[in-house]
Amino acid sequence: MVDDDIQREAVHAAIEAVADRLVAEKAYLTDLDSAIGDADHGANMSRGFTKVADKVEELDGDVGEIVKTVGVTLVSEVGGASGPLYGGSIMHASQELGDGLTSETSVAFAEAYLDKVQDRGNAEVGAKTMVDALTPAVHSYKKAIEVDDLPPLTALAKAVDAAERGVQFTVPLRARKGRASYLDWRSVGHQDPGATSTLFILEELLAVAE
Amino acid sequence: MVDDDIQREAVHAAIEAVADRLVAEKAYLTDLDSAIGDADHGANMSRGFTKVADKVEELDGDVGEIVKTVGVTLVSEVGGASGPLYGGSIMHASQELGDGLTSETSVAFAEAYLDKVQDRGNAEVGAKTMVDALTPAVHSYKKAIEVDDLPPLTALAKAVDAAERGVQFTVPLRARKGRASYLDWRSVGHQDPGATSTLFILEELLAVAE
Amino acid sequence: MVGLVVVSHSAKAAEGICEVAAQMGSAKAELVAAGGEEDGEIGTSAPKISEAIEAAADDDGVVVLVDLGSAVMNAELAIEMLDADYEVRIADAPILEGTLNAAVTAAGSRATLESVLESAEDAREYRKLG
Amino acid sequence: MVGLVVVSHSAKAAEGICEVAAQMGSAKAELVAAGGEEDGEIGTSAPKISEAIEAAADDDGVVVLVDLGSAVMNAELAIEMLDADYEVRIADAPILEGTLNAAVTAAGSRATLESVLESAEDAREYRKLG
Ligand SMILES: Nc1ncnc2c1ncn2[C@@H]1O[C@H](COP(=O)(O)OP(=O)(O)O)[C@@H](O)[C@H]1O
Ligand SMILES: Nc1ncnc2c1ncn2[C@@H]1O[C@H](COP(=O)(O)OP(=O)(O)O)[C@@H](O)[C@H]1O
Ligand SMILES: [Mg+2]
Ligand SMILES: [Mg+2]
Ligand SMILES: [Mg+2]
Ligand SMILES: [Mg+2]
Repeated sequence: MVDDDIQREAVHAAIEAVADRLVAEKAYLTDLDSAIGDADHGANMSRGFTKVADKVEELDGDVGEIVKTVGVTLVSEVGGASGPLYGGSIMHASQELGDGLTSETSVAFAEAYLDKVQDRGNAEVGAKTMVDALTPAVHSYKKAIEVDDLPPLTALAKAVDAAERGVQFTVPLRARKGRASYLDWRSVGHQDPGATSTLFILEELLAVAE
Repeated sequence: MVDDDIQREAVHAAIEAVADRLVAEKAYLTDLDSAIGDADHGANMSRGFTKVADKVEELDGDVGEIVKTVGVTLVSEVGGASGPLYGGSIMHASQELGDGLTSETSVAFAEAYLDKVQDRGNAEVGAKTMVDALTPAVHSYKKAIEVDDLPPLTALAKAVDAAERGVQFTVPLRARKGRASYLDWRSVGHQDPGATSTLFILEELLAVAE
Repeated sequence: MVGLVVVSHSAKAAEGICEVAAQMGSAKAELVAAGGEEDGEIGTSAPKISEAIEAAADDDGVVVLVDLGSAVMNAELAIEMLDADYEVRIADAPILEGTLNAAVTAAGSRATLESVLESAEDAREYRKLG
Repeated sequence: MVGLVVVSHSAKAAEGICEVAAQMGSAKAELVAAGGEEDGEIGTSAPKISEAIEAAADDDGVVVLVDLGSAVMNAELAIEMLDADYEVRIADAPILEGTLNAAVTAAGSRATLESVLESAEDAREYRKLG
């Protein structure tokens, strides 16, 4: 386990990178959400993570506490489905980081996060939601670390690759959960915004880890 | 058939008497409606008929036209159930007064009015609504004139007596239509506001006729 | 496009329901709120509903969503008073949920009066939990 | 008394639904609107819902009425965050119709959390026509 300060710095850097990326992708995410939703996913994610970056700058608790604050902040800043899904699940999974960030706790975090998203949203894989990017990403990450004994960086690269496929997989699907499900067949052919923002976040985590 | 001017005057007098009575009974009707409704039947009826009295003062069309205006005015002034029920049914039944006010047209008016109230509100007798006062009143009036050949004044007195029983009959009933039906069993033991205002109107018609 | 009219006893509720429905999907349905009495009091108003129907209407007709029983009566009366040459139908549907469904369907390119009405009434089966 | 919280994506809709429900019967239910995001935008807010639940609560518990799926998620989150010592239940009911039913039941002297929840959910069967 690396030093506390180094961990804290890494988390801060990751949060900043994620916030910057989501601000940069605001228009793109909004476009995706305007096709099959209410055109606010870009605003939700960029506003939410900008507030998170502000909030977290001042914090100097341990990694678990910082990540918990990320969740709490998203929950109060983001009023759409992504608020409780991202924010509530990060809050919940932050418990797994009590011993700091290790390859074991990162797997536990990822699993707890996925569980909570599924539990909260009740979406199966194939319902055209963030779950379609998240599930293969978490499965790949866990397998890479626990079965193949790969270093976290390699595992994370596999997770990004898996999430990317998940995002592509959402395009031809009919939405069964969330706002897009109201469009029923008309949702087919459109890429899911939440799966896309999930991919962007993982890409930034990878970039920072590298 | 009496002279047009005399008819018009009689109708004007009746409308004024009804308006005065409903203004006088405003608090009472509101009390009844506050027990099993939304406490606005007094305001609805007094406001509605006050506007009717104002509007009708200026009119000098035939009786059918005046009565139609009564209905139209109630429809635009009264936003509760009593607006469409009283106003819409008066509008509809006014067609029967094309030949002026005779004992025949008055029966036709009464029947058309009852039909429209039942048609619009879908309430059977016993649902604890104005229908419970109106039905026996119209039946008594028609029978008195068409079967017993009684003079209209006597027939109207019988109608008032029947409506009075109808009002009493609503007290022990459970409401099945209108707002009061939400209270279900808790509506038992309360007198229906709309049946009561129906009685008051008939009482005034009788008083003016006398 | 099939027009939609939302009739609630509360002007705020009718407008708010239209707000939520206006956010469904990219294509926009024609949504008109007709809540409260003429003077804004709690209640419904047949003339106000008539106006809203006319504002929402084109040749494809209008579907009316209502909250309570007396809203149904005033909506029926409004329809009779209009005597329009397009069809107007009242949906037997929960008002908010029916409006959302209907808005999405009405914005679709193959919408008909029947399909919009049906989707509004399908909202009766809509479950929120589990 | 069982408290009621109305959670809609629109602040106006939540307030308007409370207005309509406040007119049902003479006894008054405890009704709190929790519509929109913190800043009034269309959406829902877990912290806002938590506050509304606390404002509506007493020992008999709280029933929460919601409009869309993400309102359910935020309501669940709000309940978890509160971790209250009274019961809070989300009704699987159409929001306006369920609130009216629940308000009437909650105002009754023999109301329980179960009976209020059940009456809210009975609103799924409520038909407006015929
Ligand atoms: N029940 C659900 N389970 C998982 N993900 C969901 C669910 N509902 C919505 N989402 C995700 O949330 C995204 C939309 O987020 P956002 O636009 O911020 O919220 P809203 O739909 O409330 O406006 C969708 O693209 C989808 O990935
Ligand atoms: N479906 C109906 N059929 C017949 N009469 C009805 C019906 N619904 C309500 N009423 C009558 O209307 C009266 C209430 O009128 P009012 O208080 O003016 O309207 P609201 O109930 O909309 O506030 C009731 O007392 C009842 O007599
Ligand atoms: Mg959205
Ligand atoms: Mg949204
Ligand atoms: Mg009333
Ligand atoms: Mg009223």
